[in-house]
Amino acid sequence: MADNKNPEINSDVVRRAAALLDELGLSELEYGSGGWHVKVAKGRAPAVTAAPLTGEGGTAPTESDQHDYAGHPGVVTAPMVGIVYTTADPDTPPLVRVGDQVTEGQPVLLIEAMKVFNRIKAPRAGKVTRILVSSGTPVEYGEPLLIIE
Amino acid sequence: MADNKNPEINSDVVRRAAALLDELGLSELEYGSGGWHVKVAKGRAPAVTAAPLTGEGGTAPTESDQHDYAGHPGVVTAPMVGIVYTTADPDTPPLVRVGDQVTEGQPVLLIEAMKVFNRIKAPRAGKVTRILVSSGTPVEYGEPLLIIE
Amino acid sequence: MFDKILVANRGEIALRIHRACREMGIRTVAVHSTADVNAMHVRLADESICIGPPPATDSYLNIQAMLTAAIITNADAIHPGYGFLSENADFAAKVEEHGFAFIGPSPDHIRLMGDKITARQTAVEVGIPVVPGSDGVVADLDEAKVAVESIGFPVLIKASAGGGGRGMKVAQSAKELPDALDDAKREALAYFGNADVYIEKFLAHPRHIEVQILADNHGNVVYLGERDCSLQRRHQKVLEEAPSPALNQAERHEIGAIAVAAAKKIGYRNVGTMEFLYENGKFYFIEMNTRLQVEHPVTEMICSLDIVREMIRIAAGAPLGFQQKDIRFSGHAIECRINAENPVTFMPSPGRVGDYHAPGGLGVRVDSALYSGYTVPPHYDSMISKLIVHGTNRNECLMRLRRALDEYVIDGIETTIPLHQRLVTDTDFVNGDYDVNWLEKQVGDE
Amino acid sequence: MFDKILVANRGEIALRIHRACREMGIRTVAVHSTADVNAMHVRLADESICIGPPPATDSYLNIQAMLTAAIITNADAIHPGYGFLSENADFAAKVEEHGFAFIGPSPDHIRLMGDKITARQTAVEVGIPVVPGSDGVVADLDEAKVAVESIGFPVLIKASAGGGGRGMKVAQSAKELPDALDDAKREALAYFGNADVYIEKFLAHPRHIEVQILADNHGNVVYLGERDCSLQRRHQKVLEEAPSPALNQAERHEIGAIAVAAAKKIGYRNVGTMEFLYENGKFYFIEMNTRLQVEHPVTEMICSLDIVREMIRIAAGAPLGFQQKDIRFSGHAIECRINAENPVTFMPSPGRVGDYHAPGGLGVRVDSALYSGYTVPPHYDSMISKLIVHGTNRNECLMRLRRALDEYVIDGIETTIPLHQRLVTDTDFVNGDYDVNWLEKQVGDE
Repeated sequence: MADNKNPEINSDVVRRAAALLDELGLSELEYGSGGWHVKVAKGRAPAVTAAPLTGEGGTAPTESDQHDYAGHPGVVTAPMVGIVYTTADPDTPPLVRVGDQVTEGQPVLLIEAMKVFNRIKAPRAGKVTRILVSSGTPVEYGEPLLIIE
Repeated sequence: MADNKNPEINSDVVRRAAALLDELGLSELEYGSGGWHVKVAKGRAPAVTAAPLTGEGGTAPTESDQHDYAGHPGVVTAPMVGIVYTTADPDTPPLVRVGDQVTEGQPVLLIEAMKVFNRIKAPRAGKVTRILVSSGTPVEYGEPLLIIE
Repeated sequence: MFDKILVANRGEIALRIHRACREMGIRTVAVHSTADVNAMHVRLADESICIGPPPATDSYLNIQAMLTAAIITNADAIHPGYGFLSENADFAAKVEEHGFAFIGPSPDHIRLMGDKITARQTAVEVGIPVVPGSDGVVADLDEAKVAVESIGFPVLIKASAGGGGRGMKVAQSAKELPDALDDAKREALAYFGNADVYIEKFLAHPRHIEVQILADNHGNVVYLGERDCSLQRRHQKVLEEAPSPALNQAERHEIGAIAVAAAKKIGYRNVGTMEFLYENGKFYFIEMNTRLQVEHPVTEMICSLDIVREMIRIAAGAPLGFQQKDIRFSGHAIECRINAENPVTFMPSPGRVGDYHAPGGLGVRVDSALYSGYTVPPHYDSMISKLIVHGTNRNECLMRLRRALDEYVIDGIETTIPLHQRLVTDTDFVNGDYDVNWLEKQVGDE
Repeated sequence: MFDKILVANRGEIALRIHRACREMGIRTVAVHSTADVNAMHVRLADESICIGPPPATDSYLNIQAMLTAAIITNADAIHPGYGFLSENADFAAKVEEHGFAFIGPSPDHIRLMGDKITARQTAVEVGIPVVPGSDGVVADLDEAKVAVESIGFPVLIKASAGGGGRGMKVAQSAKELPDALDDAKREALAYFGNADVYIEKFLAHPRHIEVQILADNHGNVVYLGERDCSLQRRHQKVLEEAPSPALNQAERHEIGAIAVAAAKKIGYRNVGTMEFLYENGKFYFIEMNTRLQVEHPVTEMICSLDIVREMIRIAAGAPLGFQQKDIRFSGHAIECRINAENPVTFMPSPGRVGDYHAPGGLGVRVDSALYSGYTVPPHYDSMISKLIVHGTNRNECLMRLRRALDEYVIDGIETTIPLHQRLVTDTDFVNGDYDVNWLEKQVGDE
């Protein structure tokens, strides 16, 4: 067994971990390297452990930007699954561009679901700082579409 | 299997880990090497991990005293499975009693396995402070028999 | 054959369908609500689409989202599983309108059997036995006597306007008929403002027996034996077995032949289950389920058939690869539905699963989307696992089931495993001596 | 029937035997070394006894400790499993001398078949085909020609004093015979100081086919079909299937009948496996295993029999509950031996198992004593799980095996799951086109 020989406890690491526990009010902290792994727990709330499942699963068509902007305070997410469009019809300019100021309720995107085009309206006034989707691509429910700050 | 040095407990490591637990008020500490891994916990009952199984299993005939004395520095454990006897034959007095001083090599118990009576000798000189088994009862390999201090 | 199937469901049945697809070389699309983003059916699928928030009405029951997901993933076919949209005729129709294959019966058949009254009418027309009753309202004792002559005692006198067990009286014999009729009329008037009553055969101790049929698009129909689903609590099946300990070979073939003939008459296709009450050697049709059943695995175990695979083959237009004479029933199978519930109070117990260890070995099958660290969401059905055990006979099956239940570890949440552990050692159950009322008496619901 | 059985083994087979006992209502005693105190077979047993330190010689091979454990726990019978003491005739004899039933063949049969020379002699006497060879040493070309006449080409000329592949020459035809003979004699003299050579049939591409038999104490013997165990690495079986893709029905019945007749002639009892090399439609006896085999589950899957249960019944004196005509072979089964080893270098990988999730669903069986958090000890065999899959035909079985392998999660240690994933998509394997040399070529051992 690989770890039978473990000769040294690195008390610095433990001290730092303990300090972190106190500082952060955690009850558990796990850390790793080599196929890295981190685990923290607080109170009686259980930790989210590593996903025990392999497989090719979970590949949504447009997953790329999701993790970066899902928690952004200015994010506008898709209220339904469908095809997103940035223009009202193919020959017109985009409804909004990065840098545009929008007012609350102003249509910013369209999502087509079952031949029905649904207007996505700005939930607040502000400046469009990022558009996270390309016209004509599928989006899932809850997928970040654009950022209004 | 070739290399199976019965892994000795490195008490230095354990002592230092225990000291760290006390010092830092932790309840759990895990440590590893080879894709190293450290885990500390506090504020919870020490978790017995890795016991996901129910069933009536694991009930050894005489398990009761095992946990209390298995780690005692003066413990003498059974070198084989069998029936333990405290007397050389039914009519004679016990080989040793609590309070007796014994010399290294002095027979202190007998274990019968397959009609053969095996003398259990004191591994060191000292005073018998506890006898953990009753005459005529079965013992497992490694089961604590008595304490010589 | 299809290249890609969208599985319009969640939980163990989504995983079950995924497995069948994977074994046929068909790619899968999982749909999921935001509550199920870490679910097993999502993790294992080739593609996944989030279709809405946790409430089922906005996700798993959202027809538009479901179809949109099929469109944007380019699926060929949709398998609805059970529950959710599986018996929604409009959904099935829309699936077909949009050019997808619906892996199930035609929308017309779903509609026909979805309505209790037309289902019963259809049953009568195609020769399926139903609970005998009077032709409508019985005005007085003379009419009641005439009706009872063909029905036979005991009978149940029910308020035409009734419901909820009120205005119902049992007459065990001709002697009791006059009083029962009067009492029923009086109660009917008192409760519902209408004294009209009708008479039905009273089944005091029926078993729930259902017949599984399989029909292709070419007129071939077979039955795959019966399942005994009499162990129920509040009309929810708890444990199912096949074959039924109550039927003999002749009854099995009789009801199977009736089910097959009926399915042929109405031009039924894909899977279907005809549910019957069974008492004193007679079958009485209750309803037909036009979908895959939760308890289909017990049939698979005794027939050595993959029912989901057959559904997919049929939906792709393939003829059945076997005839009735090729179906062989072998041994005995029992399924325990394991719910995330307190095993005594039946209070739901969603939450995070700690240690998880499924039983293994000979004759043991687990259909479950659980894994260690998975969180059972509070939004959906509490059934989290099906433990299915097969043995060469009922006794062997029961012994195996006991040891498998003892091996099963699901920590962190409460489950109904202890209920099943009690059931499989209960003398009545071991003797096969139970009916649809038995379990509720056992668990003290009555 | 026995009340209590001591399982003289560890790991998955101890668990396997425990399960059979539990399903028969028999209590179990687990024995274990100090390294196995947390093992599944210990946790699930009714009683457990620690019999020694980790080295097998001091624990699982310690006859005195094993018998003492049986005495102090009051067991009725001892099941030896495979490996360890299972083919130790002295152990079997001592078990019986001490008044326990030995769940396996008689000590005499174990001894008879344990010696390769007496096993071959016995095989010849009872009509089992062996590799044909010359009657001892061939002195010159004339004698060689005579011998070859009955053996048939190709032949292998081997040094009488030889070993390790040295002094062995192949002659494909009569033309090659003189040179091969000379070369072999020269090498034999050079390597072993003795020019004596003999001639045997040369098998270039044999398959390993073995026949499972079951014999009670009343003269009844049946065969349970064959297993194809040709996928081997360093003489260790890696994957087994039943039936063999290489045999036809006539060959199956022929070799089965030979095995049964032989077992009857020698008065064999309980389980046994006759191993053969098979090439060009002919069988050549290698050896007989007088114990339960690792790969017994593939036979169980196609015969719907519990072989361990049958062993226990036979040992308790019960007659077989069926005859040869009652044995029906149904579908196809494959077993993957999953080892705690690097799947490329085959370096052992003991250690702590992190996440563990076994595959489930229809037709999937897992025989494993693993669980999440278990530490695979470095002291014993590296096989940690057997994944057994059944399908109605070989193709269905292969597809199911693929999806089951994809579902199997064993984290924290290296396993041979990736090796099996490669195997089940390999064209040769899919076509059933492999022999005993195939796998070693594939993994680059040659």
